[in-house]
Amino acid sequence: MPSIAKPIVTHPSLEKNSLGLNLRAYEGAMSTLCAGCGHDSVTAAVVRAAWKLSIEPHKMAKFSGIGCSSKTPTYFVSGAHGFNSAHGRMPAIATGGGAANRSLISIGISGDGDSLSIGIGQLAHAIRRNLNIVYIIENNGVYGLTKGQFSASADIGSKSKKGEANRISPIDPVMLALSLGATFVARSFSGEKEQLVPIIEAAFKHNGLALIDVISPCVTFNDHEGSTKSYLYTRKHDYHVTDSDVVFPVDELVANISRNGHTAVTMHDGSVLHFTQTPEGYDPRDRAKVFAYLQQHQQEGKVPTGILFIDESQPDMHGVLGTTEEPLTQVPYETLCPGSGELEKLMEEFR
Amino acid sequence: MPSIAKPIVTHPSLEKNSLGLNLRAYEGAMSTLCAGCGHDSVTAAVVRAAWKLSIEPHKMAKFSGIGCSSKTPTYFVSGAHGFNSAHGRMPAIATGGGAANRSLISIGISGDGDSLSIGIGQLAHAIRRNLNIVYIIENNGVYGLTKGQFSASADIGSKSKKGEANRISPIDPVMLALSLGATFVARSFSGEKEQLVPIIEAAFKHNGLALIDVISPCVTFNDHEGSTKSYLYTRKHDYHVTDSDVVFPVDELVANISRNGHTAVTMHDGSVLHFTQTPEGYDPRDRAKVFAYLQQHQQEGKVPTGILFIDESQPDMHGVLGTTEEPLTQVPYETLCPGSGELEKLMEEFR
Amino acid sequence: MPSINDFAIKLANVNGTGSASANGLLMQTIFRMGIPVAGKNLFPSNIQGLPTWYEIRVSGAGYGARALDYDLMVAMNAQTYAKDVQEVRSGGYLLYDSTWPLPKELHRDDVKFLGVPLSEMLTKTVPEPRTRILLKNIMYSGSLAALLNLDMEIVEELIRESYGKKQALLDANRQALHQGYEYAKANLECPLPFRCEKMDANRDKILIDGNTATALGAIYAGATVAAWYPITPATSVMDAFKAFADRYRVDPETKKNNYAFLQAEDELAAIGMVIGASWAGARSFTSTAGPGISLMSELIGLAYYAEIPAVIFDIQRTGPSTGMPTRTQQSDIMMCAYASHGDTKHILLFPSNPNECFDFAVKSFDLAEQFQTPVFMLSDLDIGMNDWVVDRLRWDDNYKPNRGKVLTSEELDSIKTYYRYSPEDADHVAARTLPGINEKGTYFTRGSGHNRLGGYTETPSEYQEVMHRLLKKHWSVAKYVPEAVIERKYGATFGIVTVGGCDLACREAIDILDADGIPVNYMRIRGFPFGPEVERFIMDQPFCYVVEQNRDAQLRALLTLETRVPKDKLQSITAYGGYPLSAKSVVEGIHHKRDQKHIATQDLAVMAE
Amino acid sequence: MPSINDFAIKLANVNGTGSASANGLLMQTIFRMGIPVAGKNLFPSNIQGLPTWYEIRVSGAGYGARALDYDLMVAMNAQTYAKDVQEVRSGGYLLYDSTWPLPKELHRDDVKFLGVPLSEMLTKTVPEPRTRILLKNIMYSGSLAALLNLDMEIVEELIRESYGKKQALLDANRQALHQGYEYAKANLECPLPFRCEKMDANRDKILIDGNTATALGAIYAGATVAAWYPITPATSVMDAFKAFADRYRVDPETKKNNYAFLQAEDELAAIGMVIGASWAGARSFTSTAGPGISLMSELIGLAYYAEIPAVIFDIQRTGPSTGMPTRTQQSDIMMCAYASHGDTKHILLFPSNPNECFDFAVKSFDLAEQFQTPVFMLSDLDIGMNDWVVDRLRWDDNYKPNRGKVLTSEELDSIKTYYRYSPEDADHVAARTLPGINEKGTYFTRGSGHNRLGGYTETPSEYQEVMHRLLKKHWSVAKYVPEAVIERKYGATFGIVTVGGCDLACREAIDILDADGIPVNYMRIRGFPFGPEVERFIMDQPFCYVVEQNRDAQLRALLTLETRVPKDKLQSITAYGGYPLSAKSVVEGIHHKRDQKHIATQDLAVMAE
Ligand SMILES: Cc1ncc(C[n+]2csc(CCOP(=O)(O)OP(=O)(O)O)c2C)c(N)n1
Ligand SMILES: Cc1ncc(C[n+]2csc(CCOP(=O)(O)OP(=O)(O)O)c2C)c(N)n1
Ligand code: SF4
Ligand code: SF4
Ligand SMILES: [Mg+2]
Ligand SMILES: [Mg+2]
Repeated sequence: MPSIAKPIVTHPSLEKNSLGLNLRAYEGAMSTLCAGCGHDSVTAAVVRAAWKLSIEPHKMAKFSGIGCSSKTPTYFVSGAHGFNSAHGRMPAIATGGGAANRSLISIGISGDGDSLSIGIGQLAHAIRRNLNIVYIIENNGVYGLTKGQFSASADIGSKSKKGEANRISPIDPVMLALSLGATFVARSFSGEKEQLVPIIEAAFKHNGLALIDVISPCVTFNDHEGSTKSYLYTRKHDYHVTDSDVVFPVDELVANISRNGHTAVTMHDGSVLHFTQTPEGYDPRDRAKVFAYLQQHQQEGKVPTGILFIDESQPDMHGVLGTTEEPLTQVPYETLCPGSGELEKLMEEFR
Repeated sequence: MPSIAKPIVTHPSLEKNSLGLNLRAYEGAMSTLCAGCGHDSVTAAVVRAAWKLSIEPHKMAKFSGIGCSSKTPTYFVSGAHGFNSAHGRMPAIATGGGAANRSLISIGISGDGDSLSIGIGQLAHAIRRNLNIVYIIENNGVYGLTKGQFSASADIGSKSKKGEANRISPIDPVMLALSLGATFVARSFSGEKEQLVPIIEAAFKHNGLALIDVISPCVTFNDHEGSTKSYLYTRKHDYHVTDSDVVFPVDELVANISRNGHTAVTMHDGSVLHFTQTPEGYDPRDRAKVFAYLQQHQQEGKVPTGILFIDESQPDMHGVLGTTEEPLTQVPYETLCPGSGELEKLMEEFR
Repeated sequence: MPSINDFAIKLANVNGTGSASANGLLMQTIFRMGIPVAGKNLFPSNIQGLPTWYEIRVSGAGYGARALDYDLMVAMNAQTYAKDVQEVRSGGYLLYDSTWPLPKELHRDDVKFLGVPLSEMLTKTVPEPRTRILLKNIMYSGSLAALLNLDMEIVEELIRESYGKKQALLDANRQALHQGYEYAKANLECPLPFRCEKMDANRDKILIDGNTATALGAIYAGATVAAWYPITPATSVMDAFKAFADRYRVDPETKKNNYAFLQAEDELAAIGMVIGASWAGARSFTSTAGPGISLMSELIGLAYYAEIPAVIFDIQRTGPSTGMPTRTQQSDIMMCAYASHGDTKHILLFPSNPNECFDFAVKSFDLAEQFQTPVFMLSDLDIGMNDWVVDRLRWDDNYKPNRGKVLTSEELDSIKTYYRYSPEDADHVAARTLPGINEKGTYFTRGSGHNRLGGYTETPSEYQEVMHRLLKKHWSVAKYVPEAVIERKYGATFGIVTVGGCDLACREAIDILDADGIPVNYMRIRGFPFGPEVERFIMDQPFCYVVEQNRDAQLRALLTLETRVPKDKLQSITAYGGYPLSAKSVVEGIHHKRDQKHIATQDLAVMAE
Repeated sequence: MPSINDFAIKLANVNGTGSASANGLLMQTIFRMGIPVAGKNLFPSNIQGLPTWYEIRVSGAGYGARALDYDLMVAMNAQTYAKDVQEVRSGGYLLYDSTWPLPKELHRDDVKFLGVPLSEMLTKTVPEPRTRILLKNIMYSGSLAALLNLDMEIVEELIRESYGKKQALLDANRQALHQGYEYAKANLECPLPFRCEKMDANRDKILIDGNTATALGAIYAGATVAAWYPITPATSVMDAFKAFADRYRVDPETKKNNYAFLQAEDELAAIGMVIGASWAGARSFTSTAGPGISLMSELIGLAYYAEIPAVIFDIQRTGPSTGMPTRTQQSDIMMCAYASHGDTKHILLFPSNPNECFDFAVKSFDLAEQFQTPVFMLSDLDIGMNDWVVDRLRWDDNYKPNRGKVLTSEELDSIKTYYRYSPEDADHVAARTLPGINEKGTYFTRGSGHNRLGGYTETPSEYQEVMHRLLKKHWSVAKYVPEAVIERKYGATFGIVTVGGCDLACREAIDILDADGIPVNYMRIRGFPFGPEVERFIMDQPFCYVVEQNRDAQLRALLTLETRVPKDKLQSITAYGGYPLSAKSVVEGIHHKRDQKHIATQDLAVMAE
């Protein structure tokens, strides 16, 4: 059999979540990505996080742009609506979707090309609006689908498959998001499921845009020696700044400090994000310090990972807009239309 | 006479610069902006800086997008080519212009709408490329030309003329530029000519993209009480972090410290940027610290101004591209065309 | 013999000096006097200091197109004196500020000059210079009231409505008004030979601009998600929508909004938001102008191909590129009909006035959802930003939004398997489902190749099947768009075909030609794809003049491509300088064409107004 | 009777398994045997694991269009067995891996099955699984060499050229090749009744794809600034340009580059860079596909209106939206002709093969600079990415780039005042100046309203004057674009009109029809605006079939709008499934049309290939 068919992401566990669903129920179509592509591991992590959170599949809305990464929403939660839109335009489409129906549990999957080149404007402004979405950038430093050109996240000195070194200064989605006032900023590695799954869970709990930059190596075009986005390099330089877990209900929380003395943050739905590990003096709620910490550690060649920053106090897009709690799609037409009487009255003002 | 005709920007000084030109030679057409618009003061500062630097007018290339701010290149240095392009697209147009003819002295004038909304992607990527350009954002917190909507730089809580408060988190061009690896980042105030002119001079000297965020109040739509981009507010909160001056030739420079103990930076052409004032411990070459400093002071409600960051060591776009020193527009066609012989040889490879 | 209720005046000002309020005051006064009136605002793309004009045409007969000969010029802008004086008809009048001697640029022998010492009078009574500038407009309005026989009671009433609560302002305005009025009464020929007399033509009318009516249509259609990026002349649609929404869409109990108003970062994002919101099931729209449509092109193709409703109000302005942002044109017709790469065809609606803006805005949502596709309503700066006297807007409370085929959760439960693009109905539309409703209805929306089931495909036959259905779906729309308005005249030997705001000028031209013994048939197109009546009308005529406001005869091009009429049936008359169309341009264009022997395809009438 | 040099084979594989090198090996072998050959790569929009096909047509008579009946199928992809076996002509052959028993999906009575135990043989000799997968392709190539009578010396030579320096790889490949060859010789009917025999048809030919030739054209034209954003199928233009530039454009002394290669952040930026660079005086270009053109629309209008050269290579793919990125189509014709809002018209060049890509790429720069306007070269995936046998590219060293009217510093010194848009020459072009040259030549470039002097205007007559000149300028281009290729046949009663890569299929169809006693005239259009010969040819025919690869008959639409020919002269034949056109589709389309009584305007032939 010559075809390299990839098996549907499978898990031994047939354990059921609180909806009575097992992991399978959160899987999707068979992946058509290259065998070993980091994106498939991110898919698996999303599957697991959604399962753990017992998200009703059809309540989820999956958005993406164009790229190998953007193909992945087909590969998870087939019981959810998906929208594979246009290159770099996912944030706006998801903004519209979220505006129309705020009860949707939105997840957006993008690539470094999709979000940092053509789509950087939409990403920046979705961050500003604090759209309620889990926003994952599957970051491999290249344009996978168009065969391996450097993307805007390629580090200076990182080498292409042909051996050419990138010389243009990279855009780091984490730094960018911090400088734009993002309310949830994380980084992880597709090879680090133990870290990634809880991050995604916390992201789903976050009330606003949760940006997760996942280093997700492209085995076909950017996994060679000299690349700073290879499995090897990332594994070697991965530096867990924080580890965390979402716990509910809230009981043991005292003044934003969890049992173990680390930071704890109460999420919108009352659950608590416990940081189980943070460096001495690191406060994931202090934007300036986080920025300085990351800048310094990245200069040392580290790839800092974990939930790096969180601010749960900001209103999300609907909070800012003052929209009604009911999804706009469910407000009855009768409520929306002022009717003929009002129009007649109004007409007097145009005389 | 009912018309509010504005006089051509005039200056008492008829002093001549080293080219034998007086200020007049650096002026442009009569402004059609509102009387009192901050942009007109920025225009005057550009005129003065260009005059002081004795730039040959026709060597200059003026680029802009669309907006009141983007109209201003008509109002200075009429002896230079100007390109009033499309909304948000100035950075790309200027990149092409600079790529074609690296001997042009490029200046780009944009607005907060032009550069932070529709044009944020192009701005971000021009910064990455370190295009050699003086890039001025005439920042008034609104879209002036379309009558006063909030722009992306409007602060939270800043009030519109009608009294509505902005609730969306702002994009600060300075923070953004710092996070994107910009090599020259400054902020000033249109009302602070003494500070602004030397900043523009230094920006012209900089080898790469020199971003200057100039708070430039819109008297018609955003100069009222409650606005954080009004003359009054800005004057009150303006906080000079650094003052600086460009000096040539280089003689008194020892190890990047100028006479007075402040930082000094040797520019590309050998001139020296002397900081005449910096706060204790402030190093305009330390990106992380500058970021933290600004974050902190802005949280306190200050508007930090001056040349805030500089890194003169990075190659500009042509440095990265390895382009020939001669402007590409001047490389003779004979050099560019490989000729028939080469083609014949090459054809053998396609057999 | 005095000419009653039949004249045109033009006011020349500097923008940013408060002339707009005086223009409105005059318009509304005449309107409340029951007289048909039309205003055209010719303003610059600038905030302060450049020339701006306002034209008021008073026409008891109800002609509302732009006039080209002015009986009276109010010359308040020194920059344009020389030009303005030339536009007065021979024997006409010019009002100027006689504080200073008559400027020499204003010389003309066949024009009468009416001097009012505006500045002088104001300097005496008003200390603050900026206030003086503003009040000057009210003062000459007072003089005009005297000269044109306006009803001062109405004028006063209007001033009260504006400044009612601000006594100081009210007093200052009143004083200026009366000074101007009294001065004219005492020193000038009052009333002039052309003047107003009360009528009762406006009982069922309103004075409204198209953008306000469009916004109101969106409100009544039940649109909940509005996404946009500011651009002249589309901005006021959104300003109006926001104002109406704040009034009609705030829950009285919770004070929460039953709408989401999204100022996007650019037009690419705005259309993306509309598509996302429509996909999720909201009625959603954007409002923009030509540059915005160019930027939206890619995503418009996505909505077409993935079959997602989207409503786009294109308030056309003069292109190409930035062009003249404050001038009108109908030059986005071809672009909107075929927007985006690949094979695409879109639904277009063409309102001709604010009343139709309201109706067609509602229709846009119905068609977009019925056919799951983008709908463009092509208005323009003339319709959108000028004040028109039109019939009162009316609402039928029996209206039910046509949400198109959307499966409910119960319907989904009752079917075996759901596929996005089949089965199709007689109009070639397949049912869609909304996210968040029912797991059985979930599918994957994509702009990449897909088959009738909605699955990804790269197989030619599967791809073509869907594309061909889309074409048939487009053709099905022809019977649902508003029918063309057709008026036939006995003995007509040719027809005029036009679109949008050219309506008034064309009708007036037809009356003029009729009076000259040239009866003409008339058709105004209101939707694309064209209904059968469009082809039939043209076929019935020996030939037609297609009158439109663009250089390249875009409506004619669309008719040529999308009907079976032979090309030589369609001759072109274009006027594309950026000002609203006048009947004179149409009549002259027709005479000019009729004088020509051979009509070449590419010979376009280029007329400067 | 054996059929010599006249057959087609198809290789069905999984992408990412190294089949491309085997495809190339076979193509090049046949080419070097002096036999006309054509290859069509039908690959998925995916990097690894999806079906991919390669078709090789061997035609001593020189027919290079896509074949539709395959004499031999190499079935290496289990996912597509069932489909692939159906495509073999009755009596044809199918080669499969007989390591396993003949899969039941491969059943057909009228096809002969050729089993080669590829995996089995490889398992014995090659330990590493990934290497086995790669070598399998070489092994079946060996079998094919035996079956099709390929020259093994050439095959070996080619392998040496590829792996010459890597001895281990060379040996492995050689071994696999010979194993396959020997097995076939020993066990299968070798050679097959259809097979190759050496010829000498390729002495002056090369085997090249259109994108490589396009890039070479840009190099020879002297382009220095290349700006782009990756997109299939346009990427390889840029890859090739970069490779050639690294070879021909690096200063031997300084090692510095005489070019700037800018990977932009998106297409909006790419076209902006091109416009900026062209404005500054460089020859500059971008390469993109449909979605990119949609995104570039706004700035294309700027370049049109401000009169700035810009060269855009549109390598068309299947739309709308993302569509099928690895499938071909000619569906950007209308969009490119009228790209952007407002009234615009653009120059289009239509190459039909790589040789013309080279010539027309050069021509694009000449026309863009001569007319100071955007020029689109419309290639497509078929032309751009498939390997074509064409005449060697030739270069005339006397070529001087036509830089258009650009004033030098000396010329500027000698004139009184410089104005950007006047005076105009006979082609309605005014001289431009470049920045950095001379203060006397400076002016302000703008996309907003401007008059003939280049000054800002909002005055209708001034605006129209410039717009009308732009129209006349556009018409002037007609005499400079490459003339249509016209071939007439005695007794022809109708014509075929086509464009681009449809050339080969149409010519072959004409030969087929001719053989059937139906002589047909032929015209292939190569540029827009259309030269007079285009109209003349169509006028001379009773009617024409316009053959093109899109749903909406876009070339016919353009001919309808931009010539004076009556509409009923133009009937439409379209094939738009995404695969290269075959003669069979054309012939069947014509027969189908001829059988129809009434031809409705909107009746498009929808044919699944
Ligand atoms: C408008 C547009 N331009 C270009 C493309 C071609 N394109 C497809 S995917 C892609 C880049 C994808 O890179 P990234 O987002 O990093 O995803 P990856 O494949 O690396 O996961 C590009 C440029 C496109 N589809 N649309
Ligand atoms: C594509 C496009 N969209 C919208 C506009 C309308 N527009 C003109 S200027 C402007 C905003 C200008 O704001 P800013 O850049 O801040 O300049 P300012 O006028 O405040 O100086 C907008 C939205 C346009 N010209 N083009
Ligand atoms: S090309 Fe790279 S990113 Fe794309 S599927 Fe393959 S490994 Fe993943
Ligand atoms: S509107 Fe504002 S920004 Fe524009 S010219 Fe007037 S004051 Fe300046
Ligand atoms: Mg990537
Ligand atoms: Mg602004």
